[in-house]
Amino acid sequence: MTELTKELKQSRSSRFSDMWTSIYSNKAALTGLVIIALLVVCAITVAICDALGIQILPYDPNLADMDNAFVAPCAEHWFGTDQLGRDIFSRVIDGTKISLSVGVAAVSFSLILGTILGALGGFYGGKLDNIIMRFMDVILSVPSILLAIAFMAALGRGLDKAVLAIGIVSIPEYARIARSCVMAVKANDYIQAAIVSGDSNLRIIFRHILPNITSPIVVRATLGISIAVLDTAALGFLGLGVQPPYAEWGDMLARSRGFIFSAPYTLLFPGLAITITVLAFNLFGDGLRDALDPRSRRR
Amino acid sequence: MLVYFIKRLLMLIPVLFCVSILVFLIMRVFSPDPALIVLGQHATTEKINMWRESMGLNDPIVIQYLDYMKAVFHGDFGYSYFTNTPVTDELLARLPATIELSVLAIILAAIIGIFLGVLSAVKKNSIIDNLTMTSALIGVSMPVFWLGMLLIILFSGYLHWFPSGGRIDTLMRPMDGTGFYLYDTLIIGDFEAFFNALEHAILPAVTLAGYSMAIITRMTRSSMLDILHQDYIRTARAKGLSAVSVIGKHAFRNALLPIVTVIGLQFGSLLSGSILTETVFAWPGIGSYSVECILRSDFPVIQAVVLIIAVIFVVMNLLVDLLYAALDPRVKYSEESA
Amino acid sequence: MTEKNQELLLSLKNLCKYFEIRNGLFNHKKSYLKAVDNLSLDIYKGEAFGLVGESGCGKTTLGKMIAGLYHPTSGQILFNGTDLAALNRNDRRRFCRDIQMIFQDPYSSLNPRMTVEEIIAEPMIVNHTHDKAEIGPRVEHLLNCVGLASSYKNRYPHEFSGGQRQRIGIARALAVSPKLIICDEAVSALDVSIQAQILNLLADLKEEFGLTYLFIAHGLAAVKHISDRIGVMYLGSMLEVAPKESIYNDPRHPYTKALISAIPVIDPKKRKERILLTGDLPSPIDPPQGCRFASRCFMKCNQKDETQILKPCAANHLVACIKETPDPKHE
Amino acid sequence: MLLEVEHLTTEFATRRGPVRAIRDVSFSIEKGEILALVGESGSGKSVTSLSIMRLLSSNGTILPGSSIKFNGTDLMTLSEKQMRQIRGNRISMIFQEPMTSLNPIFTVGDQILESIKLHTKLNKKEAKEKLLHLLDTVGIPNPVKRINDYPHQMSGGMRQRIMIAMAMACEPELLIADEPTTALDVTIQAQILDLIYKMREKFNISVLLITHDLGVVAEAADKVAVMYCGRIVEQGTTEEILTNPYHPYTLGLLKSIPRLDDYSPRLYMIPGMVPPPEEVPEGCAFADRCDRCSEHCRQALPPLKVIADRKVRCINFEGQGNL
Amino acid sequence: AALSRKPQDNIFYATSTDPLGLDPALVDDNDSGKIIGNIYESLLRFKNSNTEVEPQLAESYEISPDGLSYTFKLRQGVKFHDGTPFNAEAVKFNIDRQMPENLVPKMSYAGLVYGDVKSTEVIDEYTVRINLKKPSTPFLHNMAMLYSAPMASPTALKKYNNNLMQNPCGTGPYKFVAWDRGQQVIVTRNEDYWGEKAAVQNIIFRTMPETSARVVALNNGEVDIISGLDANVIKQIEDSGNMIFKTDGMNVNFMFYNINVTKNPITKDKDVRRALSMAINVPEMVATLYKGYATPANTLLPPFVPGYSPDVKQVQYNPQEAAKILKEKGVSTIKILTYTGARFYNPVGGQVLAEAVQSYFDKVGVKAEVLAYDWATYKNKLATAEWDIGFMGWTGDNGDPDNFLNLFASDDPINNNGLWYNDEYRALIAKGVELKDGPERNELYHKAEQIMADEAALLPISHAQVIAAYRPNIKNFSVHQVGMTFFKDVVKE
Ligand SMILES: Nc1ncnc2c1ncn2[C@@H]1O[C@H](COP(=O)(O)OP(=O)(O)OP(=O)(O)O)[C@@H](O)[C@H]1O
Ligand SMILES: Nc1ncnc2c1ncn2[C@@H]1O[C@H](COP(=O)(O)OP(=O)(O)OP(=O)(O)O)[C@@H](O)[C@H]1O
Ligand SMILES: [Mg+2]
Ligand SMILES: [Mg+2]
Repeated sequence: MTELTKELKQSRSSRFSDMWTSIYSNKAALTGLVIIALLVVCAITVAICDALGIQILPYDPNLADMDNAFVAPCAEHWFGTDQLGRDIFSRVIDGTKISLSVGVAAVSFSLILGTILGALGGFYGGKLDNIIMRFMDVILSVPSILLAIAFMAALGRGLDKAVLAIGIVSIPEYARIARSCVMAVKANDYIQAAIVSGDSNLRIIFRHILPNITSPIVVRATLGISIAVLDTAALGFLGLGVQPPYAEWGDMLARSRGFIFSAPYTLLFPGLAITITVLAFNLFGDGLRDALDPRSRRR
Repeated sequence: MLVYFIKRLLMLIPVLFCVSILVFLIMRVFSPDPALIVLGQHATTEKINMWRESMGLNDPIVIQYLDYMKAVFHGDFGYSYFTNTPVTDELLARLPATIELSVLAIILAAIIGIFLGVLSAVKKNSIIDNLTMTSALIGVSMPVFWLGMLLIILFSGYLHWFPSGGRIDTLMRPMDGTGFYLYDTLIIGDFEAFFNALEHAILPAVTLAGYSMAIITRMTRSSMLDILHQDYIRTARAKGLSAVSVIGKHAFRNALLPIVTVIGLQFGSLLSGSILTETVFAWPGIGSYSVECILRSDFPVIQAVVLIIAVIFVVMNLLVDLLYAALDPRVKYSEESA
Repeated sequence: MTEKNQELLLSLKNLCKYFEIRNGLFNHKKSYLKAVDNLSLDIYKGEAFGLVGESGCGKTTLGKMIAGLYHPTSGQILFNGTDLAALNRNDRRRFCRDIQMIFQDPYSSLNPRMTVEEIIAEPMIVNHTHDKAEIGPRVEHLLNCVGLASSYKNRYPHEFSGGQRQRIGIARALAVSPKLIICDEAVSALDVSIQAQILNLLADLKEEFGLTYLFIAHGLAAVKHISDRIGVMYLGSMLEVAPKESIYNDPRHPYTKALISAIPVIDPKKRKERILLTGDLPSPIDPPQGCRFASRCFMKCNQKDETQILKPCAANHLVACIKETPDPKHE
Repeated sequence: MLLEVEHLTTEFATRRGPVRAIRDVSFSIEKGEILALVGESGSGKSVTSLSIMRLLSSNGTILPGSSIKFNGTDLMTLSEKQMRQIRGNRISMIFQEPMTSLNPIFTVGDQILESIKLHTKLNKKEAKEKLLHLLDTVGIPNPVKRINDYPHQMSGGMRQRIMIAMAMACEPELLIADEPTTALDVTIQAQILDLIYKMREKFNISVLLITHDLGVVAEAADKVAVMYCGRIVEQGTTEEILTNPYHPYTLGLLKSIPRLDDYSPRLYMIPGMVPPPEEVPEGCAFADRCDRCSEHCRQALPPLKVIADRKVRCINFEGQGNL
Repeated sequence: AALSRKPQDNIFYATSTDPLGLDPALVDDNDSGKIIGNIYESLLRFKNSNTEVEPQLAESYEISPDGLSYTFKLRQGVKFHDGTPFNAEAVKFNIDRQMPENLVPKMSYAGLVYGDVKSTEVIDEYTVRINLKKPSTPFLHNMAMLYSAPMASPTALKKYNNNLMQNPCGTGPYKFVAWDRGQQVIVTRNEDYWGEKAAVQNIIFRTMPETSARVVALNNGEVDIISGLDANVIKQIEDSGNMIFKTDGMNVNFMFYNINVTKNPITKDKDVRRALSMAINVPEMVATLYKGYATPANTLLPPFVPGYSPDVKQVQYNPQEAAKILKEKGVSTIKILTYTGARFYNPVGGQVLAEAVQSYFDKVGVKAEVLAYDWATYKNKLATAEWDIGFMGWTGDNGDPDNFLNLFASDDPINNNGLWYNDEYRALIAKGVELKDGPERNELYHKAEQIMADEAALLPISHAQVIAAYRPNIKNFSVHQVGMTFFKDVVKE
């Protein structure tokens, strides 16, 4: 009896544990995961402390301290200070909040819309599919960052708008993936079996198709966050990003441009922060893909 | 082939039509009124109205759109709000710089990317592979503009190897010509100027190429690995072909198909990447110009830039598809020939 | 076994399935791929009907039309007298519990995200054939029926071998107690030793549940064991239908003859002269005029004028060949 | 003796550790002979053939102690370069999947010419003549036109013919055919088998025919080796093995095949399943499915018994298998 | 023909942006002005060191006693770069082009320069008379301005469709050669110049958007002169042995309160405004932000402009008092609207400035929210959003006090951003335009300025200095208060 229950438990979780083992044994993916976890903890802690009015960062990231402008990295200011004497370390840490939230929000937005549109198109095919995909073609025919820039140039800066701009431009990505996955899944005999069993379309979509297309979409979403973080930074750099005085990495870089020779540290750390964040999501996404890759499993 | 080509070309029309509406909506409907800044510090409300009238901004939006499109078909993208010169002139004057840089970058990215990708696929899991893949991963993770600034600090700030901006030393500037300096200087045989222009182009080209190079490397590697597992590679080896011919002929030619697609798509992202790169390097192309225009809300210019890049992008994609078709005999243009 | 004393379960009348193929500029030129062309067939209650033919001749398409996966271009599918082809999708669903299907590829026919129990319970749930409380025990019962331990019900498909998966597929098909099961190459993907197991299982289940089979296969060997009657399909139409003994001992159509002679015989002493067909199956987009088989036929009668239709030639034996003069006795 | 394989053992490095795909496989082929290697999926047939060609994927190694003598030279000792002289020239190969075994972006003519050019010193014109001749031999109608076709423009049977033409390009001494007909229709299968047979007659080559279909064996082979779980369990002439199998596995296999002349309602079936390669037991791998199995079988690997020109790896075999 | 590659023949002048264009009537930006000043000339010009006027293309002028007509005697033998002779017809052509009936919207200075002109008469070939609608003291100053006033070739104007943005043609010491978009404008010596010819052959106005890049280029010797500097880079330049030129700029940078734009903002209350102004230590802030390259402003007027008075009393810095008042008034949060980029009068940019102010408010217990937008959006937001404090500035055009002070006598929120209404102030400004320069006029402006200070309509912050840096081998280099360099006399050794 105990033997049996143990066996059952194992088999139930085996899919998950397989994936976990695969990630766990992939050093790069694990590193990515750990960094992401750290970043998330940073962002959440900062946000909570902010809301409660507790100062957890060494300095207020937005408060100018004119007497201490352009202090090179030292014991008091690990990453130095900027033109207004604000502590770069505090600002970089504070910036995690923005980058992650814009990334996650934008990806969620495009993921939800894109998946729904793509899945509908892929499942029903025909005219609906044609209309949806032509619409996606329109968005796709403008390079995504350019479109985001155009949006921001017109709408003006702001957190919500950045999310919208970055989100909209990546909808087609998800729609395409969802669509091709749905079509691939649809070609499987188990869908035919479901139809023969008398399942309704809705049931087929939710019970048979969606659970089977999550892996590639989740992988894409992980990588999508990295792209969204890069895009946020690019918008910030062009002066189109998040509303100041929020510490946003791209904006910090833009402002340190004037001092690249006189105070290079002002541009080193925000840039590193972006790179590390993006790298972490890329590492994890790649690992996740390997773990979920159907080619490395089955048969 | 011709039928397929025409068909694809005709399919572009509705897409581009919708793009134009989209861009027009973004720029005209959702954007702030630029009149206040266009007219400088001596603007008055009365003058602003006059200006809006003269720009046709008081017409119904549909009329505005139709007028705009009518003009666009005649190659007229309207007038810059600021300089009051035709947008077409402004862009044409800057286009050579951007094309020169993009072409240089895509060549760089393609050659190096493919080379490294093939190398690491063939030497899978070796030190070279790990090193290449790590660099490629960092390459796709680094913001272009940051990379650019780091390169400037290193190569022009400390090492003084390359200039930090501009296209050529002014005095070497070719006096008349196409605007493609590398070409112009070569044509007149002014090698000093040619190398000067090249020197200026290297850092921005490397920066711009960085991301695409990384993507192409990764893509090449995975596509090569895919192909190397195919049955026909086993067939080729069973024939007694050497590793070089198996990889170079049988594997690479097949792997090239997805790579060509990626390179084509990268050209589009390169064009938009040039917005950031040109800004960092003060490269006088449409990229840096559009940033300038974005910052002062010169919407006719932004609108034109987005439209033009969309057209280039879409046409590039078409070319890539055609090239793909030319490279892959499996793609059929139409059933009739069969 | 005579037709007279048997109850008709399924009757296909002039069934056609044309797939539209568009090409040309703007996709305006249409041509049709005639996957199933003007095919008529009767299947009786309790029999196993074997359907053989080369790859691409339209066997699967036919099976899918009966199972409701494709809508016929024209013709009737009379199931117990009801024309399924005339029903809309919702009405057609009421017949799902009567007609089930077993698929060729055991790897793709089971949803990898569902447990075995969920998979087998699915048809019962959507067809409301059983109460919630009944479902659990019934799943275990079905698993036992197909020779699997009931403790397997909480596992996922990827934990099973191909043969075991095929059993799960069979259990799913049995769940709603169907009257007709369509087996589309149900054993082709399996190893010989496993093939035998599944064929036996299907034969046993047929006896136990009084099932009717439409058994689709490439080769004659596999069908033979399980079928009562066999139909030979070629390029979307039926060339010959007869009880299996007649097909093997007295094939009338040249294609059937070639097909039988192509079956390798295990006995090395009996290495026989083969009838080797030349060429491949012609394209179903532009099927040859007249006799479908004329282009590969070794009889060289070059029948280009008259499309051959099934005509009786002996007791319970239908054939579509000009060389076979109808047997007036059986007209 | 053209090919003598002795104690061939091949191992794959996998995530779950090393997997021995074939163990101690020995057999030999004489000139002009067709040897069939039969066994169910996963029994190691392809690995055997790839080991002979030294074309294993990078995670596979042939363990020391194995020897593959071809015309007296041990292929194991050859350098990669010397091996290339043999591949496609003296030993050539055709594969199961005609759909994927040809390079999709070169014309079939080019792909065959490549082989010819690689191993012969013919000039362009001669090579082309040879190509046309070859295509004619393998029964491709209208070869002049067909050489410019791409693989996707041909049917499965045609492609398999192209594969054969490519294999025969340099008139090899040994042809390894790995399930050449499995993916094809019965009528086409008959054509291809017939072709292989003809080639053997015409060029007097030896063939290692890999298949899981005993029917194909009966039709084509002179000798048979039966594989189960990476080992050869029985070996002998086709006639003897098919009429009088010693090993219970061979017997079961033969009995479970539907026969045209047999009208019994039930097929014989071997109980159980083939164990996955990681879980192959120490003793006889077939023990669990065998009705004659004894404790001995489970404990130690039964030795290979040699009876006249037959070999069988079973301690309980009956002298006369009754079919 | 190719440019001479001899170093002393070329002066490179690097600025941050491309000019908008090179037609004086159609532009209003400093980057265009720098070039225009060397290609074109006006009837009058500012003296080298201040904003007093002296003749240029006019040899002399007479003003009628009622102040309504100005008669100019023109210099003879002057030719435009395209060979067109300069004469009274040309003057009339240039002025008529900017009369209301011919106005195109981009002629943003036409109203300021010629707004009071009634008609222009050609008396003879070299005499021209301009009639005004009402007396205007700033008019003579206007005739020396960089924008609108310079004389362009009528032939060229006809040829290029009334638009010389890309084909400038004047009478100045340099003539146009080429404009590579985003890179440079090249001008070369006018060998037919009527006066003493320029010393250096070519001037190349390079566009280098990044301050740091300009500094590096200067220090490397790639360019000879750079402008658009901020305080942070001065030391670096001096350390490399290069020279800094600085002069007081004719501009003002100020913070203003929302008084009547939206309905009843907190800052409608004069005491709140005063308290907020009191919270900011202007001199300290200016010193840290601008590092000595801007002077704290006492009033809107730069010290060298007539009418300036050091005696105007602004609200004094007093954080305790400010905190007290603000607490009493219940002001705890405040919304600051600002622009992101740098402006001529505020080289560090509006956002940095606002953030500095924000930290001062923080010290008196007021939490300020800073909303920064690009310039266009910012301007729109001023009219539509909820806000309490904004930032703005003004660059003087002609050195007349009216040019600064009349902004706040306007009903147009585009000029009078906070919509501050004060009748007394308005009356004083209206009177000032007509008074002749002199103590009486100055006294009147003094009074007006004090009213503005008492009402705390705005808080003057700084006057940015015009800073440029140049290599030591450049001689006679100077930048005029209006922001441009006349290259005629500059020498490169
Ligand atoms: N959905 C479809 N759209 C277009 N053509 C189809 C479709 N399904 C099948 N066909 C075509 O119809 C013909 C008959 O196909 P079908 O699958 O019924 O053959 P089959 O006899 O089952 O072959 P196999 O033995 O290979 O399974 C083929 O030529 C096939 O290409
Ligand atoms: N590259 C490899 N890595 C790991 N294991 C392998 C590899 N190639 C083959 N194997 C294992 O070796 C065993 C024998 O495989 P092989 O391909 O020889 O079987 P086969 O007899 O040819 O079967 P089939 O009839 O399916 O072709 C299988 O269990 C397989 O899992
Ligand atoms: Mg089928
Ligand atoms: Mg195999």
